Parts: sequence; C-alpha cells; structure tokens
Amino acid sequence: MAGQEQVENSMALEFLSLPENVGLARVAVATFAAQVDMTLNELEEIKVAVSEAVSNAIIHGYEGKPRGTVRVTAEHTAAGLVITVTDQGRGIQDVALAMQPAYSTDPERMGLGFAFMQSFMDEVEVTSEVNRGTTVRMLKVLKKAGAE
Amino acid sequence: MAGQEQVENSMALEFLSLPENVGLARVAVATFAAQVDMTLNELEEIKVAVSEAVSNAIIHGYEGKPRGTVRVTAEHTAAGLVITVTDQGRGIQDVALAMQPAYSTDPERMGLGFAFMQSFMDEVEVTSEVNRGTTVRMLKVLKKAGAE
Amino acid sequence: MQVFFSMEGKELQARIKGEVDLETADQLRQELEASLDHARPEVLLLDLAGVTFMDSSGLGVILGRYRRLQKRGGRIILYRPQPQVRRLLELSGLGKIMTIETGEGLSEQGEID
Amino acid sequence: MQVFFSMEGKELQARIKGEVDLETADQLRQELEASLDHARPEVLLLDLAGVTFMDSSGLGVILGRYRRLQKRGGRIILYRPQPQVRRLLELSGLGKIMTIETGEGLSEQGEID
Ligand SMILES: Nc1ncnc2c1ncn2[C@@H]1O[C@H](COP(=O)(O)OP(=O)(O)O)[C@@H](O)[C@H]1O
Ligand SMILES: Nc1ncnc2c1ncn2[C@@H]1O[C@H](COP(=O)(O)OP(=O)(O)O)[C@@H](O)[C@H]1O
Repeated sequence: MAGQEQVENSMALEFLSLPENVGLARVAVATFAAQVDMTLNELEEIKVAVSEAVSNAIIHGYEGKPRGTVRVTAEHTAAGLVITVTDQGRGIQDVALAMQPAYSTDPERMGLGFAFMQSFMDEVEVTSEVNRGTTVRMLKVLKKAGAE
Repeated sequence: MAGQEQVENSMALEFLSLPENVGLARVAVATFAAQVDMTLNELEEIKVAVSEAVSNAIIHGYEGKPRGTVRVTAEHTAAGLVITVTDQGRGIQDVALAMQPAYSTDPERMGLGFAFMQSFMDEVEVTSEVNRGTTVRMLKVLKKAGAE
Repeated sequence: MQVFFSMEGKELQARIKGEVDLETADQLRQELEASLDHARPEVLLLDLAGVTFMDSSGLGVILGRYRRLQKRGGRIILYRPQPQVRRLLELSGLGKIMTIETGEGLSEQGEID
Repeated sequence: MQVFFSMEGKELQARIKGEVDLETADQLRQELEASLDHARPEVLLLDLAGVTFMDSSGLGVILGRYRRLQKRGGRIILYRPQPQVRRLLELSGLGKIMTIETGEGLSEQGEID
C-alpha cells in the first residue's frame, strides 16, 4: 500500500485477563505493525514486548483473576509505532524498583519482563497507581526502509 | 486448554475505517475464534463474514472516509461465537432491501456481502439508523466437537 | 497481494498470490485492466492457486473483467481455486458463467488445453 | 504447544513445538516435571527447533528445571533454538549457565554427543 503510508492508523483491543489472550494481543499488534515496512526481526521484538506487558497485566495487575479487562492500543505516528498496555489492577508501588532487571514479586518468575520491553523497544514508560492500575507505553522507532 | 472451555471469553477491537484494517479484523477474530475447537472450514466462514461486515462499514457506512471508527466484538457464549461489527456512519434506510442478494447501492459491487454473512453464519441481525450508524450481529453455533 | 502475468498465444495468464479483499481489490483491478489493455487476449486465465483468501470485493473484480471480455467475445477461466475461494465462486453464481478448471490431471507445467 | 519425549541412555529429550508463553508455560512445566520424576535423567535436552515464540514465562520454566537438575548434578542442553529464542536465552543469561547446541555439523538423525 505504498502512498498510503502517510495516513496514520490506530487500533485498540480489549479482552478479558485470561492467559489465552496473550497470543491474541500479540497477533493483533503484529498484524497491525506489519502494515508498515518492518523487518521480521522488528516484528519479533514487538511481539515479545507485547507479550511481556500483557502477561504482567494478567498475572500481576489482576493477580490471575480472569474478570479484569486489559486494553492494548497501537498507533502509527511520525515517531514510529506507539503501543500501550493498560490494566485497572492492583498497580505498582515502586515503579523504578519493579523495572530493575531480575526484580520480581513472584518467586516463580525471572523478573525479566520489563528488561525485555526495554531491550526490544526504543522507549518504555510506566505509569501506575496502587489499586488503580498500570499503563505501559512503548515506542518502536521505525527505520525508514526506503520510504520518503 | 481443555477444562478452560467453560470460561467465557470476549474481545473488542476498534480501528480507523481504512481498507488495510479489514485484514486486521479478520486475523483478530479468527485468532480469538480458534481458542475453541473449530474446524478450519468454520474459521474460513467466520473470516468471510467478518470481512464483508467490516468492508461494508468502511465503504458504505463511512463512504470510504478514513476517519471513522469501526468496532468489532467477539464473545464465546453458551450459544456459540457472537460477533458484532458497528459503525457510526450513514446508516441503512431499508435494511430488508439492503439484505436482499444482489442488491447494492454501488454499481461496482455485487451486493453479496449480506448474502455471504447469512450463508456462513447461523444468525445475522442488522440494526441501523440513518445518519447514526449500523450494527451487524452474527452468531456462529459451535458444534460440540467432542466437548461436554 | 501480487499478480504475475504471462502470455500464452491468445491467452493472458494472471497468477494471483495472497489475499484479495477491500484492501487489495483496487490494485488487482488496475493491474488486470492495464494488462488487458496491452495484451488484448481472447482468454483471461486467472490462476487462483495462490489466493489464500477472497471475499465479495474480490469477486467484484472478476465479474468486472468478465463483462469487459464478454463484450468482444472473450472469456475467463478460473484456474485452480482453493476450496474457500471455490465455494464463493459457486455461491455467487460466477462459477456458472465462467469456466472453473481444477488443474487436476493436467501436465506438471500447469498448462491447460 | 506440544511436547514429545524420548529417552536416549541417561538423556531425556523433550521436543517442544509451538509457542511458549503465559498460556502454555504451566502445561510445559507440568509435563517436564512428570517426565523428570519418571525418567530421572542425568541430562535434559530441550529441543527448541519447533518453538516459534518464547517470552520470559517460558524462560522461567527452563530455569526452574535447571535448578531441579542441578541439585543432583544433572544438566540441561538447549538444542537448536531459533534466532528469536536464542536471543532471549542470551539476553537473560540462561545461555551462560546452560549449554546451547546449534545442531550444526551433526548427523541427520539429530543425535548429539
Ligand atoms: N501490570 C502490573 N501490575 C502490577 N504489578 C506489576 C505489573 N507489571 C509488573 N508488575 C510488578 O513488577 C515486577 C517486575 O515485572 P517484570 O520485570 O515483568 O518481571 P516478572 O513478570 O517476571 O515478575 C512484577 O514482579 C510485579 O510485581
Ligand atoms: N454498514 C453499512 N452502512 C451503510 N450502508 C450499508 C452498510 N452495510 C450495507 N449497506 C448497504 O447495503 C447494501 C448491500 O450490502 P451488501 O449485501 O454487503 O452488498 P455490497 O457491499 O456489495 O453493496 C450496500 O450496497 C449498502 O447500500
């Protein structure tokens, strides 16, 4: 769809906090992201980042309870692909601590979710309020693969 | 995920009225639908029905203008898979007429969108108000493939 | 979606790959029109083996080309549609006014006639 | 996701196919635990060639099995990870504490050692 790349596009996906929806979020965002020129490697990176953020919303935000709503948005902007993942769950008391590699409140987990988001995306911003929920905003800068 | 099939699941997807989002809607709903036992043929039928309803929202509802919002929801219920496609576009004056096979207000089109939805889904319900928009609600009954 | 053209005598062959829906129908229409303008074939063979999805937007493109060819006595062959596409061709009635060839029992090169 | 097990001497081989994420990690953990209980191998070889996606939920399952085996002197071999998975193994440090085998230059049967 050359020539349409100037038109910005956006999507929003909402689903229940069930583990099987992690794959749904990944597929939807990857399909959306693939509308613009992107390498397979960049798509893989975006899939990991989305997977981590949505998994966190389900297991930490809603503590595994299946009746919460997770909202994922994606937008093509001049800056690149902006992805947000929002839950209305229990929130994070100390965001800076939570984002440290290997920090986890769950002994079964590795504490690498935020580390992967930061490795694979160009910007990661977390806003959270205890008992109100968490939003993770991530930016993937698009290398202009021949465009413009 | 045997044993989790009792849990109902739901998703909602919103996107701008751009042609490239027809594929996004198809992929998202098919991924969601594939969470329950479903034949490949049933998945193909669902993809055609979603494609037709979303295409209609974009070309008829919003008359090709790219700044409208299309909303697609999908829900697993006891009755089966319920899919809705909603636009806030120009609406349909005479729904019964519009749903007749081969009826189209666009000479370039075949007028088969509603016919395909009706062939491929078990129920199709259209509610529309002129200048307010249109909602198409479709049900796919799930054959209990071994379940229960 | 991609289209690959080749000419075989008076037959224009268009091999279509990918999904034909609202997003890609215009492009398909334009490419077919340009090639028909240029080649003026008697027969347009649409090789659908690589079409992984089609809906009524795609059927509309085929019907439009059928009408154009019919005016000067030409015809369309729908070649090797996959089951999902084949079903739409039949439901829509296009399968009745155009020839569908399954490609079975033909030579390895995929030649017809 | 699916797991296929086979025993080769003192080596338990688990061939994993599909996506390993929050949805499937529990199932993978349970299947590996059950087979480890049963087979008591010295080496657990995880054949990752068929793993099309993995995230930190999957890595956690591997690390947990590593700890279990290490207690009695066993070890884990990560066999044929695809590039995406390999990168996560390296970023996470798991690639440093476990052996990664690419499977290159080995016999057709996919045997190692
Ligand atoms: N959406 C969220 N809601 C509440 N807490 C969260 C959320 N996301 C992350 N956290 C907290 O931050 C910690 C670190 O997250 P992360 O780096 O993804 O590692 P892990 O998921 O392995 O614990 C989590 O253990 C959890 O306490
Ligand atoms: N979402 C919609 N908003 C407004 N009009 C619609 C909508 N969906 C369908 N229509 C009307 O109904 C007619 C028949 O629709 P359909 O059977 O899908 O055939 P086609 O899309 O080929 O015209 C359309 O031509 C249009 O006038």
